[in-house]
Amino acid sequence: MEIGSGHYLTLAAVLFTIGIFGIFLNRKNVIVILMSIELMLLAVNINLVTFSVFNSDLVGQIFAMMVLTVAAAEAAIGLAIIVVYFRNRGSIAVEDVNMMRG
Amino acid sequence: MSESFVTYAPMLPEFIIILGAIVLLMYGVFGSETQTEAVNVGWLSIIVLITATVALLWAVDGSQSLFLGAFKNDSFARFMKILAIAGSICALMLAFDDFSDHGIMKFEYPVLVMFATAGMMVMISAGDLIALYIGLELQSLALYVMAAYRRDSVRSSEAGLKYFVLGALSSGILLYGASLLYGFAGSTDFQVIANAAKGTDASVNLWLIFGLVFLMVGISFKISAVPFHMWTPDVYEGSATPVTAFFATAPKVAAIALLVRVSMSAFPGIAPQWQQIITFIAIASMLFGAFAAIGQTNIKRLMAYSSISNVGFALVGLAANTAEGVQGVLIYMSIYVVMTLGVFASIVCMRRDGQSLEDIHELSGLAKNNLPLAFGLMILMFSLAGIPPLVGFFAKYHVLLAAVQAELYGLAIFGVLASVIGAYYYLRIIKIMFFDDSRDPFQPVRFNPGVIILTSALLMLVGVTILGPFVDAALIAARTLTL
Amino acid sequence: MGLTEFFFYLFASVAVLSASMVIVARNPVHAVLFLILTFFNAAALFVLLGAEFLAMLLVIVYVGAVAVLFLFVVMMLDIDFSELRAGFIKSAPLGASIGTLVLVELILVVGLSQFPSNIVGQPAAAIDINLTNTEAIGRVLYTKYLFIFQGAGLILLVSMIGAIVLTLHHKTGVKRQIISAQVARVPESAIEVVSLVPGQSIIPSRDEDGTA
Amino acid sequence: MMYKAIVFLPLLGACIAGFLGRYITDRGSEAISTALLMISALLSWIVLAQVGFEHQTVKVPIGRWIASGDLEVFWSLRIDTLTAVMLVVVTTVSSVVHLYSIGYMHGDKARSRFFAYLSLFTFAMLMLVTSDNLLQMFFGWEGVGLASYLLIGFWFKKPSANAAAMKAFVVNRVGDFGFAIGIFGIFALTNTLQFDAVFAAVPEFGGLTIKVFDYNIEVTTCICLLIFMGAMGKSAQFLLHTWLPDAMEGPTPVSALIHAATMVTAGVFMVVRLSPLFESSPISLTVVTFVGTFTAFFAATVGLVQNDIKRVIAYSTCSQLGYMFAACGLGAYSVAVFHLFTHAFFKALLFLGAGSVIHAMHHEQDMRNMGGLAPRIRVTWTMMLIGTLALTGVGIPHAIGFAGFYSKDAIIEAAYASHTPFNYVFWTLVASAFMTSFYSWRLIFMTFHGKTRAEPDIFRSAHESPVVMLIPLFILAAGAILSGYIFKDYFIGHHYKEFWGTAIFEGADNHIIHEMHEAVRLIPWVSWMPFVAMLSGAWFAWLYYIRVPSLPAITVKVFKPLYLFFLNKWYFDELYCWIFVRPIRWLGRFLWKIGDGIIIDGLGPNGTAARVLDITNTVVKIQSGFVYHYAFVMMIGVAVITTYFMFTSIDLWSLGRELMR
Amino acid sequence: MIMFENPPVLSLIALMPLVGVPFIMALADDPCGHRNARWIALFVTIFTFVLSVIFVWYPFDISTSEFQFVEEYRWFGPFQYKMGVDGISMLFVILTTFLLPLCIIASWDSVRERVSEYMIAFLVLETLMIGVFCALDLVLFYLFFEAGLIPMFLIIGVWGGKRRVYASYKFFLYTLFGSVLMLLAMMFIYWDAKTTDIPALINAIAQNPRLFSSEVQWWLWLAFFASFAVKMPMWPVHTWLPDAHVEAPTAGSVVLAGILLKMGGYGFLRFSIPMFPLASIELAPLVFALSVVAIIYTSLVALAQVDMKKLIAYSSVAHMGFVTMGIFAGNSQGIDGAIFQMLSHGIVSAALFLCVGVVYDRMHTREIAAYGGLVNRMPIYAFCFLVFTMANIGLPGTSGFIGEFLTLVGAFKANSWVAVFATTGIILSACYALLLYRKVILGVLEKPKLKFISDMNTREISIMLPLIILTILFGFYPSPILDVTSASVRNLVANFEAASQVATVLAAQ
Repeated sequence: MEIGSGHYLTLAAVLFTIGIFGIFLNRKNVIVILMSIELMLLAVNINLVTFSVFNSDLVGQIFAMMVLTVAAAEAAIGLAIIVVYFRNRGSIAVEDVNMMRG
Repeated sequence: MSESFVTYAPMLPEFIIILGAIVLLMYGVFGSETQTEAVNVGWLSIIVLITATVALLWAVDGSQSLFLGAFKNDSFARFMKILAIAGSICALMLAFDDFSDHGIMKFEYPVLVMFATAGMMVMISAGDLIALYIGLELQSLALYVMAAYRRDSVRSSEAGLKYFVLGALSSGILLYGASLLYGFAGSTDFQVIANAAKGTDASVNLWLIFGLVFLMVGISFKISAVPFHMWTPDVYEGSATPVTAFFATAPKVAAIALLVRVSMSAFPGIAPQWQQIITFIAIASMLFGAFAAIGQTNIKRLMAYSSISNVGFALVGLAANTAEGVQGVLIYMSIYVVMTLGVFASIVCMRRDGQSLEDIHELSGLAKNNLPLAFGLMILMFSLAGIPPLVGFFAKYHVLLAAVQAELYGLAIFGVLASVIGAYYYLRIIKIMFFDDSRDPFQPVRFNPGVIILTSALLMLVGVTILGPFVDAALIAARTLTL
Repeated sequence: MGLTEFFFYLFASVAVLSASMVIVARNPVHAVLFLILTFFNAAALFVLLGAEFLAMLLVIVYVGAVAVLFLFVVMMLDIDFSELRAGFIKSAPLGASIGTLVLVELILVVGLSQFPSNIVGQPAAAIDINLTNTEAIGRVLYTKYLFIFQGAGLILLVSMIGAIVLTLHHKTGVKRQIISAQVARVPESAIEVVSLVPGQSIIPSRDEDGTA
Repeated sequence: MMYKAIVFLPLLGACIAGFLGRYITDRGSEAISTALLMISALLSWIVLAQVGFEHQTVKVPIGRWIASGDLEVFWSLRIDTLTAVMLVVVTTVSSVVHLYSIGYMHGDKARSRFFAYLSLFTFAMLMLVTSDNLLQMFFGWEGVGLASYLLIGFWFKKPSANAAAMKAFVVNRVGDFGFAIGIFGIFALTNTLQFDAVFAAVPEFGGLTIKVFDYNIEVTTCICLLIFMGAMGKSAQFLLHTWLPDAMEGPTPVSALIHAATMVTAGVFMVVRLSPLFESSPISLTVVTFVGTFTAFFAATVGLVQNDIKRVIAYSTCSQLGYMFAACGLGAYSVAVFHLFTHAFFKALLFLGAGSVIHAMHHEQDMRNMGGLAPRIRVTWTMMLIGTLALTGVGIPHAIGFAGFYSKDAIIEAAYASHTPFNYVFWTLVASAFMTSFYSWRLIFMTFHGKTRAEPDIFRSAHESPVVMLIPLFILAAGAILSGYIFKDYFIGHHYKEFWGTAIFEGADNHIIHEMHEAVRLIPWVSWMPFVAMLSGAWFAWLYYIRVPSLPAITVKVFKPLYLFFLNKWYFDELYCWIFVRPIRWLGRFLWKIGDGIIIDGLGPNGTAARVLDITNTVVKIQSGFVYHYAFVMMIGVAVITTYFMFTSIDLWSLGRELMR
Repeated sequence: MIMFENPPVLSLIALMPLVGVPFIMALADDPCGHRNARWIALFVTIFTFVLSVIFVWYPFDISTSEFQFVEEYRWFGPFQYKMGVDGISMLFVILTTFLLPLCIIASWDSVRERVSEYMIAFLVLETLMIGVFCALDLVLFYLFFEAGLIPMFLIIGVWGGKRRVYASYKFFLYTLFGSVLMLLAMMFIYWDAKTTDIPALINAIAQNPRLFSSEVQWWLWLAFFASFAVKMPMWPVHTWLPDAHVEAPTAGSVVLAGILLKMGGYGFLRFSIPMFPLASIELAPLVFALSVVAIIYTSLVALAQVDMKKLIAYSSVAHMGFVTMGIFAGNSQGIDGAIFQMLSHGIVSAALFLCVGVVYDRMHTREIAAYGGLVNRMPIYAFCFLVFTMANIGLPGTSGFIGEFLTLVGAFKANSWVAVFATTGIILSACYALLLYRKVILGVLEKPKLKFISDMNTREISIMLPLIILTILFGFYPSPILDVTSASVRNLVANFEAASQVATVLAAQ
């Protein structure tokens, strides 16, 4: 069986789902959630590149570049927030992040 | 040179804001690091924003499209941009005194607000998935930072953390949807997507449908529509009050504008599908917001649920998928912004012994020792509850009118039911202010919040006589998307 | 099975496995390392697809910057790993089923639905086979997509400002090197000539910036 | 002008006494209102002469009242013979009662108010009898009800008086319920409430029937019965009689005026006034006869054993009204009105006489505490005697007698002539006549004769009433003696048709007056029967209360259950309490606490509010504060929406087929 | 020039009370300021009343059923500001302007806290109430209709009794709930008929009763019904009324009973009957059933009350039952009677609440058991109470009778059994009203606290006097009301009958 777009897209779907799982099945620490988000964005990138190649249209790759850029920026902000939070709370365990509720 | 300048004239407001932001950033970095200096930066940024508004109003007319359709300038965009900028300005004004009191007034704050505003303007004008994403992220990243802005406060940093995590998740979902749409249409341009959707049998094409769903979910998060609203109460509660005021107004306007533009211009061919989604989240938001708000004692949290409910109402207009519906959304959001700013300005005024108070029972008996403030807040609350002749009624009226016209009777009935339930908690605040025994008076109302409360309450009270031109403008703006 | 297939399945399976390890690993440092592995495999897949530039970008940006940033923070925060609670939340079965449902649906999308072969109109930036991937990207990125390129720049600026606003501390009571102050030192201000009387003690006087 | 004067002078008097009473002193109020009424009475007699003997039927328009669509009602006065007779009765009795009250109410602080009420009552009564349409009649009808309410409750400090006043009003309202519906019915059928127009229209709907619970009933019957219900209420007929004895809580002049002479006879007046309607419905006439007859009997039985002097007379009134209705039911309207006319005199006389006794006894009303009063209050005794003679119908058949003799015997004779089944009306009325005689004489004997049972000092201080109270008695006594003899020819005699003119309508088959005269002429014992009943009643009373005073106690012992049954008024008050008052009170509480409180509020606003709070609590719990829950909810949202579209928008079957291919 | 030919009298009258607001706002919060606030409010309301009599009542042309004094300005979008009165609404305007000065006087001494706000609330309320009766545009009507909730909510909540919070919430949310459904129906009408102009709609439907199809009418009717039934209030959505009445200050009860309840009946006459005639015919049995239940049920409940105001409140519900019954009888007696009953009830129940207020001001309790024998020390009061009790009972010669009689006659023509059951109301009303009178007024003055209670003062008498005069005047001479309404009612009935013929034809098909 030739490797078609479907293979790549399915891979992307699996990675995306793993990313989602990482967010709501994890109770270790917040950084893992950040990594899960990176996984999701990676899945998106695979999608975009796949489409770009199979449609022979560069826009997808441009888009993927933007996603990469933003992902980097997001990681920076996210980690900054985690650092701030850790300074205040002394913990980044997911279950400790529930001062506000109701 | 002059030719290209004219070509890019529609982007003038964005240029002004971004350039202003960078210049002020420099000014701040190289200036002295005092609170006064930061306030000066703040006032300067307000001037920049006002200049941008003037540019927006006077630079260009009609509809233009730049960068292969990635940037659209039309009266819809102008309407929403003015609204967003107005929200930003007022939210900034509220910040000066409050942040100074807490010793956290820094020049970065106005700069971030300006960048966020620029992001919103890109969102509002977006005609392309990439531009949409860029605008959204430019705004969001600034907002994440602002949520955690009171970095010595656990609540604030928790708010930032929650907002960031969930926001990132939602942009992931949005991007996945965007990628599916790109795969489906082979382009990120809304127009191309619309054409592609028109050509295929929408009911069979999962690419399109899933792309639509994921994209809408991503945007729904930004407008905090149920069930993607979960961050809202915590973030509103945890953030500093001026930041919350900002969250509740400008970004919502931008995200709603984005949702409207995407729905109307990228998916006209599969309107029944997205109407179903919008209807669902509209009903869920209206009811959930109303129900949950009843249980709140923290006024910011209450306003968070209130904003969820209000967004549900705004979406009612969108669900109608007509020019009148979009007009309704525009009117609703404008009035909502004015009311919300007034309420948050009042919350900023809830100070006693230098302490900011957030429990609604602190308002107890306010009418006895600060009647003007209580009266203003009462007007705003009745307006939020949608009681005529206050202008809030016309907001609900227009969206429900559109729903009735589109024969979405079920939606309209849920809407009015939610408005009755919602009236309960607005009344509760009035009850606490007017019927209960009084507590010690608050500190005197300061200039900035005072002006905002006065203006918004006055607009709600007498707005009924001057709505005419405004409603007409909204209709013109709405028509640019639907025609 | 051809070479392409082999490599695809190799990279894909490693990517999936390491991605799974990211979320199940007890130690966050391990998780970061698995994340890096995932990115490498993804980069390899991009190469398979013919998107070399992006593959490089992925390695450089992600592995070189982002993942290292992660590691840095993980180390910096000095988390007590023994306190980290392993495992999943109580409602895991429900969560897993919802996740699986989404996965199945996503696969249905790519698997069942037809890939739309008849794209309406011309692509906005058709791939020219005569150009290398990098060159092709370069040609459109700074022309047609200047707007978003600039936007991305702004995003980076904002994230920079944001990170600084949030984390930069001007702690008082901490000795900090102020070069301008050091350079500006002159003997008059720095040296105090004291005539000592034998048997008397010197009581040091502190100046404003804390230097004795 | 004269007619208006008759009607409105009392109103003027009421207003002056009521509103200006505090400025013109009580004496002024008394004088003015009494004088105005006397003028009114004088004019009434003139009117009677004009109308009754010179046959002038007059209609006096006053003004428009209600105009709505095709409903038009005018204030106007209709003066025909019937009205004239009533005018005379009302104004005469009223003016003597006014006069009497000056003496009787002497010393009461609120005399102005009393006279205002009296005059107000007279005005309402006059509006009733002069009305030209049903609605104005209803106005007067309720107006007298109001006045009655006010007067019964005049001594508002007495709880029993207040209760009695309310009872009178409410029970009358029950009757009015029927009356009102009857009016609606008449309007619905004829589109008018004007008497002449209604009567003219009667033949048109005579045959119509309506279905009531599977029975086809003629509309006229329905309407007549409903209207008669009103008459039953006002005239205290059986089932709706309970208020009348209680009404004796009011001052005695009130009892004389309202609860003997005038208001209670309004029912009779109404039936006579609506004779064209009743004539067209034989069934309802039968009902009227039955109710009247039964009331005559029933009230008499109760009257036998009562001890309160006023209550005896009250039951007597009730009984006599039964006679009148019996006459109406038989078609002998003129006889009924005749009895009404004479009865007004002697019953008012009896009441005022009783008032005189009570006055003398310092407001003692229980006959068991009286006796032997005759020598001390000789005039009163004489007057009471005259009243009793008139009431019991003393007279020699075919010769001469007191007023009651002419009128009551005529009713009994008409009853004989009417050929009801088993002649039940005749025999019942004769029996009632016997009892009437018994209790009337019992009253006289217990009050005035034998050894006194009063407290010695009260007995010693018993004194004759002042002249101002005695003059009315004389006037009424004259009426009680003479009115029968003078007017019998006009009212029921051979000239009755000329006298009544069009005021009374008799159906084509109604020859009751003629037959009555025939029966008297042909069957002598018919006219002797009431005579015998009257005499034997009197003899038994003498036997029981003068000759063998121990006999009553023995009789009571022998017939204990029957005695208690009569004494407790056939247990009607208790019965009504059980079947109406208590259930309604219970129902009211039930509907309030359970119906409104638990069911309506519980399911409605309060229930909704509680459910809303439940939902709120659930909803708030979802907001757990954990990021992964939030993400989870978002994913559920995504999953729900996508799954929804999987199942709705997309044809899974065709997709599946495609996959197989 | 146009202004002088057709002066905007209705707007003038409606806005007149607002003129007083800034003046009162400017006053200080001290006894002197309070006194001035009262005087300004009184002056303004009396002036409004005088204006309404001179400019509306006097020149009103009773021979036409057309709307008069019509003002029309474009507002925004499709909305217009259109005011006007016809025979049905004109008297309600007068009733409103008439009762408000009395309310102000009634609150003269009893309101001591936040006097200025209180007076402002009443002035605003007056404007809104007048607006409701004058509005000739659906949206404008709704605007005034709903806006009235705000001042009333505050009046109950701020100046009310112990359970004022519960009562004010119940009042507000209940009525809001009803009227939002009406709002939806109004929107539908706008889209379907392309206008919100009330006269235009009425005329169009008179021309063609099937302008809205039967089914649509059904739904629209129900939506409007939801609003008006709550406002009336009809059984079983009446429970807010007793609570609101009990907790409201006296003047609040007066306005509530005197005017606000009438908006429901007015709404039926203005909208349900002329705009949805087919549905009105079809659903009249429902209204009849609810009315009859209301009359009997609430009368029985009134019997069981221990609170004076609550008793009167329940009696109001019963009386409103006559109104709804009369309206849906659909003939001129029924509708004339309903209007008359509303006006009469506006006077009588207002007066009864004022009467309760008189003793409440003295004793600060409304419990029936706390009183008894008041006539001994308060003869004038007893007289006033008597007059209004009798009017409440519907004694002929008082205004209460005409309304009850006409509605019953109308109902009898429409459905005899309904009238029969409803007529039991006259028995029950006598029971509860006289019971109240007996327990409060009659008897011996035994309660020690009552020993020094004083009779009504001049101020109180001056409130009662006009009410007594009107009660009795209208009882004997109802023409001032019936003549005004007749032309409009005739027109209404004619249209309704034409529609019922259409309905018959439809049913036959």
